[in-house]
Amino acid sequence: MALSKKQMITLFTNLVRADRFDKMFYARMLQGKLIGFYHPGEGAIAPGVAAASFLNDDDNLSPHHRAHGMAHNLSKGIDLKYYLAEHTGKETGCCKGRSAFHFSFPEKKVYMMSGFIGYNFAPVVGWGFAAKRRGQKQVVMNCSGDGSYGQGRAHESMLFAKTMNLPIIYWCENNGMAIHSSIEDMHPTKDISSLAKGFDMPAIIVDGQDVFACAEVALKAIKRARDGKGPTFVECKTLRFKEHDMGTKDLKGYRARKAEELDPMREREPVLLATKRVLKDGILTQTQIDAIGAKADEEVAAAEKFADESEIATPTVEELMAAVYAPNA
Amino acid sequence: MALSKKQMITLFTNLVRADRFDKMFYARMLQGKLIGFYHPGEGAIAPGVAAASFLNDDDNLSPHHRAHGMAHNLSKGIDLKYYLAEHTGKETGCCKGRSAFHFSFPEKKVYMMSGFIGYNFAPVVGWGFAAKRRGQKQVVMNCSGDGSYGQGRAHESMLFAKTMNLPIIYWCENNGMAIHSSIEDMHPTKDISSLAKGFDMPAIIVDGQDVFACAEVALKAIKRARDGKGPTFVECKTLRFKEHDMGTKDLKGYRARKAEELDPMREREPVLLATKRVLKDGILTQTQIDAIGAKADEEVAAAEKFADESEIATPTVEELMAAVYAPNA
Amino acid sequence: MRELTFIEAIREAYIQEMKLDESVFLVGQDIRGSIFPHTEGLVQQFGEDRIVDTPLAESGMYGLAFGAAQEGLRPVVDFMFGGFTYVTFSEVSITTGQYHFLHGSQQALPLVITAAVGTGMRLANDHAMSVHSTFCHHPGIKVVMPSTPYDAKGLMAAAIRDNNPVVIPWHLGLMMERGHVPEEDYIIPLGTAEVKREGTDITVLANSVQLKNALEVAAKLEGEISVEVIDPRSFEPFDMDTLLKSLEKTNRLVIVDEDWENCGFAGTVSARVVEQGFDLLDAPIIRVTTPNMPIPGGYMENYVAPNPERIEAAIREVCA
Amino acid sequence: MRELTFIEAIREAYIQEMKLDESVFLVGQDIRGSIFPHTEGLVQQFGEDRIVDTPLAESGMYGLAFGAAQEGLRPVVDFMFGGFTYVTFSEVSITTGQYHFLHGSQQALPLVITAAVGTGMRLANDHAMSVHSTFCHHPGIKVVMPSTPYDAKGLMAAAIRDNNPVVIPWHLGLMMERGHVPEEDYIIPLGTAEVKREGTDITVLANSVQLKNALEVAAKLEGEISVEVIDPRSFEPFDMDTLLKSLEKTNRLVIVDEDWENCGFAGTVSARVVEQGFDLLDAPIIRVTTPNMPIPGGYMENYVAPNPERIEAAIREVCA
Ligand SMILES: Cc1ncc(C[n+]2csc(CCOP(=O)(O)OP(=O)(O)O)c2C)c(N)n1
Ligand SMILES: Cc1ncc(C[n+]2csc(CCOP(=O)(O)OP(=O)(O)O)c2C)c(N)n1
Ligand SMILES: [Mg+2]
Ligand SMILES: [Mg+2]
Repeated sequence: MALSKKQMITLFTNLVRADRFDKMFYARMLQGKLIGFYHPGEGAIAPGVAAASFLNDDDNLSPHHRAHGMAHNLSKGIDLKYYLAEHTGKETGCCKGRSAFHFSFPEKKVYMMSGFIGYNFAPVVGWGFAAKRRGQKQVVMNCSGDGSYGQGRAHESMLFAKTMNLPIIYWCENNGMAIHSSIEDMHPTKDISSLAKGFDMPAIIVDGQDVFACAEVALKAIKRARDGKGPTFVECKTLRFKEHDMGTKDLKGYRARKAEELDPMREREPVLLATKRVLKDGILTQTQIDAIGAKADEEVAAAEKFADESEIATPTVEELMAAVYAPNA
Repeated sequence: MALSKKQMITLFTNLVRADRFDKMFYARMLQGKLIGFYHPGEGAIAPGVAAASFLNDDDNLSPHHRAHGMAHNLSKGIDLKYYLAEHTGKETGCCKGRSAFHFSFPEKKVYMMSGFIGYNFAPVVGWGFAAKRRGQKQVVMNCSGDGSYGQGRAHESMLFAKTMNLPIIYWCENNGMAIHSSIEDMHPTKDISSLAKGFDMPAIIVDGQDVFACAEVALKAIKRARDGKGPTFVECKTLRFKEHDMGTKDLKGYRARKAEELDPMREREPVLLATKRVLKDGILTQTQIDAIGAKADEEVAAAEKFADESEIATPTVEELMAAVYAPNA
Repeated sequence: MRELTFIEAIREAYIQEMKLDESVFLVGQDIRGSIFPHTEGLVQQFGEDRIVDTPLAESGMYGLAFGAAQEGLRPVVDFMFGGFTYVTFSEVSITTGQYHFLHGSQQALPLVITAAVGTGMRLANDHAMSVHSTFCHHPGIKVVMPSTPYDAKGLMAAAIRDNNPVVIPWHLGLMMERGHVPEEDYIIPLGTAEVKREGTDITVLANSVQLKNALEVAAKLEGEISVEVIDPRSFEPFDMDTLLKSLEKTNRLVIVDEDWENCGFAGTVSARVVEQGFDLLDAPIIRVTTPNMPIPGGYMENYVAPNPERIEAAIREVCA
Repeated sequence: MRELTFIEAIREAYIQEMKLDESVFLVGQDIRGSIFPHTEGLVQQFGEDRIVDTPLAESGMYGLAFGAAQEGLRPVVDFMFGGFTYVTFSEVSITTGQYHFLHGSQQALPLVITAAVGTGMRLANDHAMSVHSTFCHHPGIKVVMPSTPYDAKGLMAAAIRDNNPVVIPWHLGLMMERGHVPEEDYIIPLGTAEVKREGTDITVLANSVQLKNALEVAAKLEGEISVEVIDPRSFEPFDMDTLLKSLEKTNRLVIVDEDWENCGFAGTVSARVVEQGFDLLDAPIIRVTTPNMPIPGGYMENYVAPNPERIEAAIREVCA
C-alpha cells in the first residue's frame, strides 16, 4: 500500500512530536521533574507512530511501554499534556495524579498500561472479541516489545486470536533487547515472528527505523483485520540507543554496550531517516520541516507549562477510599 | 530405529498391564472403591507405554494425567499397588494416603502431578537444566495432552528448552479433545506440533494407537536429547473412548458423542492392534499372549488386595501439621 | 413455595440477567457442555455468542472477559475450580483490582468471576482450596459467597449488575441443596450480612457450607446455649454493623471459615472487632478455620476442614 | 565494626552460601547485569552456570528453580519485584506449598524466592505492593523479611540452608541503609522475632521499613510512653512466644505492617493474640496498615502507607 503525501506528512509530524516529547521526558527525569520510571525511546519511536497514526478513534490501541507509549498515544490523537501532568503527580493528570507513570484514555480506546510486561496480551483478546461481536470493523493494535513475547500470555493471546479469527495486530517492536538481555541469548530463532508459524498466522518483518515502511505494513495488517481476515503478526526490527530505564546501566548481558555497537545505530535514527526521505521525495521542504519542529517544540512547552502550573494531587485517604469502586447507578 | 524383539515384548507387556489397571480403576470407581477423580484411559494408553518403557531410572518423567499416568508409571518400573492404595486413601499409599489421586515416586524421578493442567511445563525446565548441568545424559520425558498446549506455560517451557538446548521431549498425547472441547474448535492448525515451528524445534507426528510406532519415535527423540541435541516435539495422535472423567457427560462441544464416531475408534484399540502385530510378526504366540494377560491380572489382583488390606490413613491434625515442612538436619 | 437446588438458582440468575441485558454473557471452558449444571442448556437458549467456550488457557479466557468488560460488555467468567484463578493471577488480582482506581476512576470494570470451591469431594488442595480470602486481600475487587439457593440467585444477580469486578465462588458441598427461590427477579445487595438464626449467648459468624454446620450446632445446643448465627454473605464489602449489633447482645464471638487460618478472612474480622468493639467482648474471639496445611485429599479431609464438632467445641470454649 | 549496606549484606550471603555449597545458584532476569546491586559482579565470580539469566517468562524462570530444587540443587530465584511472582502464581503458591506435604513428605523442596517490594519510589501498585501476607496465606511456604543489614545477611543465609521453600522479599526503602555486618558466616534461625528496643507501656510489632519508623517514634516518645519494639523478622513461622512475653509486661499492642489491611499479616497476629492472650490485653489492639486501596504511585503514596505519624497516633490511642 503506497502512502499518500498527506499520510507521509502525518507520519513525519507525529515522529517529530514523539521525538521531542521523549527528549523532554528524558531531560526532566534527569532534573528530577518526573516521578516513577522513565524508559527512554530514542531510536525506537518509529513503530509506535506507524502503528497508531491511522487508527480510528474507536479502534483499540495498547501502546508499547517504551517511551511510555507516547509515540503511539500522540499518534492516536491523545493530548500528552495530561500524561505529563500525571507523570508529575498533578491533579490534572490523566489518572488524577494517582498512577505516577501509568495512563488511561478510555475515550480514545487506550485503556491502560500495567507494570507486568506481557499484560497486554490478555485484554486484547476481549477487545477483539467485542469488536467482532459488534461487527463494526474496529481493529485492535497490540504493541509490545520482543521481550514480552517470552511470556506465555503471548501464546494464549495468539491462540485465541487465530482460533476465533479476531481482528488483532500483534505489533512487535523488536529492539533486540530486554533490559540487559540480548535477543540472541533469549530467543531461539532469528525472528520473533517465527512464533506466528505455530498458529498459521501471517507474519511480516519490517525495518522499524523507517516510519513509512512500518506504516505501509500497518495499513496492510489493519485492512486484513477490518476485512474480517483475522490477526497478523508484524515484527518491526528497531533499536534502543539509550539505557533500558533511567538509572539502570546500559549493558548487554553483563558488559557495557560499546561505542562500536551504538555509533552505527545512530545513523539509523528514525527522524534522520524520515527527514532525508521527505526531502528526497519532495514531500516537505526544509522550511516546512523546520515549522513542524517549531510547532512540536511549542506543543512540548505548552505541555510542560500545563503540568508545572497544575496542583500536586493530594486527596485525602477518605477521598481515595471513596474512589476504589465504581459507583452503581 | 527398528525395535528389537525384546523391546517389542516389553512394550506389549506394559500395554496389557496398563490396560488391565485402567479397567480395574474404572470398575472400582463405579463401585465407589476409589476416592477423588478418575479419568479413564481406554483408547489412549499406548503413548504413555511408549514414552516410558525405555527410560532409565535416572531419567525424569512427567506422566500425562489420562488414566492417571498409570501407563507411564508402570512402564517406568513403578509398582502401582502404592498408587491404588493412595487412590483408596490408605496409609500404604505412595503419598501416605494424603493426596487422593496424586502421586509421587521420587526414587524413579516421577515427582508429582498437580490439578492445574499445564503444571508440568514449568518444572521440566528445571529438570532439564539440572540434567544438562550434571552432564550425565539424562533426559526429561514431558507427557501431556493436546489441551495442555493451550496454556502459555507450554510456550515458556519450549522457549527455555530450545534457547538453553535442554534434553526435554515434549510428548503430546493428542486425543483431539479436552473435556468436551474438540481440537478443531480450540486450535487453529491441524497439528498441535505446528507450535514447535515457532521455536525451530524438530517435530514428529506419530500414530498414537500403535505402541510400536510411538516407541520408535520415542527412542529417536530420547537419543537426540541424550546426544545433547536438545528438545524434540512428538505428537501422538490418539483417541479417547470414554467420557473425560467419570461423572462427566461424554459430549463433543455440547452434543453427545455419537456411535458413528465412537465405533470406528474401537477398531483402533491399541491392545488389539498390538496383539495383531506381535502375532503377525511372530514375536509372541497366542499362548504367550495369554500368559502375559494372566500375569497382568494377577498383578492387578495383588494390587487390589494390598490396597484393600491396608489401613485407611487417619493421622491426627497434629501429625499432619508436623509434616507440612521438611525437617532441617 | 417453589424450590430449586443451589446450582439451579445460580443458573436462574444467569438466565434472568441475560434476558434483561444483552451485554451479559458467559465465558469459560466447557460451559456449553456444562461441567456443572449451572450452565446446563444455556447454549441452546442463548447461542454460542453468549455462552462462550475457550481453549484451555486461563489468561486468554480471562483476558476475553476483562477486555470485553472494558468494551462495555458484562461478562461472567467461570473458572471451573477456584484454584484455577491462580493460573492467571496477576490479571485476576492486581490488574483487575487496580484498573478503575489507579487509572483515575474513569471507567468501570463490570465483570463476575465464579468457580466451584471447597472440601468434601476429596479432590485435594489445588481443587479444594478456598479463594475468598486471597481475593479480599487485593483491593478493588468485591467478594461474596452464597449459602442458600435464595442467596445464590440474589447475590449472583447483584454481582452481574454491579459495576465492579465481583468474585463469587460457590461451594461444591451446597450444589444440590434445595431451598425456596422466588421466580421473580430480585437481588441481594452486596455487602449485607443476614442474621440466619437469633440467639442471645453467643454470635457465630459462618459462611457457605459452614453456615449449614453452624446452624446445625446452634439447633443442637438449643436450650443449653442460645446461639445467634450470622452469614456475612459478602466478605468485601463486609457488613460490620450487623455483626457489632449482634455482639452488643451476645458479647461473644466465634468465626467459622473454611479458608486457611493464616491471612484469612476470619482473622481480619477478629482484628476489626477488636479495634471497633473491644469493649463489647466478654471472652476471646475464637476462629474455626482450616489449619495451615495444604488441604489433604484423603480421609483426613473430614476432620481438617471445619466441621460441626469443631464449631461446637469453640462455642463451648468461648461460653465457658 | 564493619558496615555494609542492606543490599550488600544480601550479596554477601549469596557469596558465602555459593562458596559453601556447590548446589546453590541464582536465577532471574538480568541478574548478571544486576538490576539491583545484590547480584553485582557475581557472574564474574561464579560464572554463567551459577548466575543464570532467563528469558522474560516467569513460569519458565520459576520452573527452572522449582525443578532444579527437586533435582537436589538449591536455587535462589529473583523475581525482581515481588508483584511479578503473581505472573506464575499457581506455581509459586499452591504447587510449591503442597509439594512436600501432599506427596507424602517424601522430598524436600529447598528454594528461595526473593524480590524487591515496597512503597517509596512512586512506582504504583503493581511495583510497590507487599507480598508477604499473600505467601503466608498459602501453607507450606516460609516467609521472612529482614529489617537491618545484619538480619538481611543472616536471614538470607538461613533461607538458603533451609530445606523448604522460603520467600524473602526485601524493601526498596532499606536498600542503601548501612549497618554492622560481621564478615564471618552466621544465620538467624527462621521463626525468631527480636526485641529491637525494650519498653514497658506498649508493644509495637513492626517489620522491614516500618520497624525503622516504629523505632523512630519510640525514640521520640521516650520519657512520655515507654515503647517496646519487636521485629517479627519471620512471618511464617511466627514467633508468638516473644510477642506474648512482651505483652505480659506491656498489656498493649500496636501492629504495624505495610501490607493491606484485608487478610493481611497484621490481622492474623491480632486474632492469634486475642485467642491466646486475651487476658493480657488492657486495650484494643490497633493495626497500622495500608488501607484497602490499590497503592497509588503519586504523591499520596507518602500518607497512604504506614508512616511515623500514623504509628504515633495509634500508640497514643491505645495508651489513652
Ligand atoms: C512480568 C514482568 N517481568 C519482568 C519485568 C521487568 N521488565 C521491565 S521492562 C523489561 C524488558 C522488556 O523488554 P521488551 O518487551 O523487549 O521491551 P523493551 O524494553 O526492550 O522496549 C523487563 C524484563 C516486568 N516489568 N514485568
Ligand atoms: C488450569 C486448569 N484448567 C482447567 C482444568 C480442567 N481440566 C481438567 S482436564 C482438562 C482437559 C485436558 O485436556 P488434555 O490436556 O487434552 O488431556 P486429555 O484429558 O484430553 O487427555 C481440563 C480443561 C484444569 N484441571 N486445570
Ligand atoms: Mg526489547
Ligand atoms: Mg486431550
